[in-house]
Amino acid sequence: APTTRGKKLAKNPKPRCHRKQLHVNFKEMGWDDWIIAPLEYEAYHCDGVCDFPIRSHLEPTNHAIIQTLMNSMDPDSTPPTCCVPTRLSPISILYIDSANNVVYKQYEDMVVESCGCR
Amino acid sequence: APTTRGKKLAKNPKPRCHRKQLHVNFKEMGWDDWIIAPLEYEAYHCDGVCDFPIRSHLEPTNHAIIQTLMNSMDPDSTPPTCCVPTRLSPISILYIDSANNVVYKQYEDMVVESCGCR
Amino acid sequence: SETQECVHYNYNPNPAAIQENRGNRSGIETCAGEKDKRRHCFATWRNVSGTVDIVKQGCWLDDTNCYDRTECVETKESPDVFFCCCEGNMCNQKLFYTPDNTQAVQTTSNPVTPKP
Repeated sequence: APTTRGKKLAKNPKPRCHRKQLHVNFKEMGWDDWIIAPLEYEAYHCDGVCDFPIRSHLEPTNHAIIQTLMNSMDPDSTPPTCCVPTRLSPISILYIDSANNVVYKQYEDMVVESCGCR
Repeated sequence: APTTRGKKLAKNPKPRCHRKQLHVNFKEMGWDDWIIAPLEYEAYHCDGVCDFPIRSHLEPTNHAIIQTLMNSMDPDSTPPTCCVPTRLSPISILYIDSANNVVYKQYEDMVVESCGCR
Repeated sequence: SETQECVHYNYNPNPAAIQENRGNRSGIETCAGEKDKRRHCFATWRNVSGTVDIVKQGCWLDDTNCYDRTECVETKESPDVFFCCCEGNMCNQKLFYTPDNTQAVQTTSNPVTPKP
């Protein structure tokens, strides 16, 4: 594989931290016995590497910047930071409670809006 | 290795998400040309697995609970959530700016106070 | 079409609530939500021996299951609790029940209008 100053270029480098689809199906999870709606929704999730230097749109904390720098200097001593949700949004859910009442609720932090390195 | 109902018990299972030490040395990083103090500090970092079910002290979001459940049902379709800092604190830094002034500043999010699965 | 307002109805049979004038409440709800998100209206009802009992109506957060539905239609085959969602101001005023297996041509699904 081609090298740049002795550092082998990975043949297909893992993509950088980004948002990916994650379709949640409450019926398949067996939750349709209490959830009326929705029975499925798009939740997304975060995946990909947090390599040095972390791009600004990944909104690294100061700690993440330092940890990433230390990982790049000595990968064995310090693990890389991790690609996780940095902004989430709620969804509406209608469900039946234990007293058989129909309840409407907004569940917070159910959909990933953006990912970052932390 | 001993098994529990067909599921092989890992010989030394990776520890669950927790806070670990991470000693930062600004001198080794070559930052002592602008940082006066401190030249080193304890930043900690987060490491370990986020397996199902996520313990409450790891403060999972609703999204993290669902992603972890889906990962436990089908590891190939959904990655696990990641152990990252959930609470950080600042440190004081004295440094010399480009105009050679001595500047005092509190840098936010420099020390990991707690870790969680996100 | 954008949804800013929905019919709001909340069936609350609790005697104490009725006493404190918090029984069934109906009106118009202005839908809140993040700016780059779509908003919808919803309704849910039960069919009690042929009589339709509306349970709740109101605003519903961004949900792909509700996209581009100008009418509020329940398509599931005799669910315990009926549910529909739609897009457009007050689109949850008229409710329809059109189980999937009925011919699409059945356009005469009777609107289910809430009891006064």
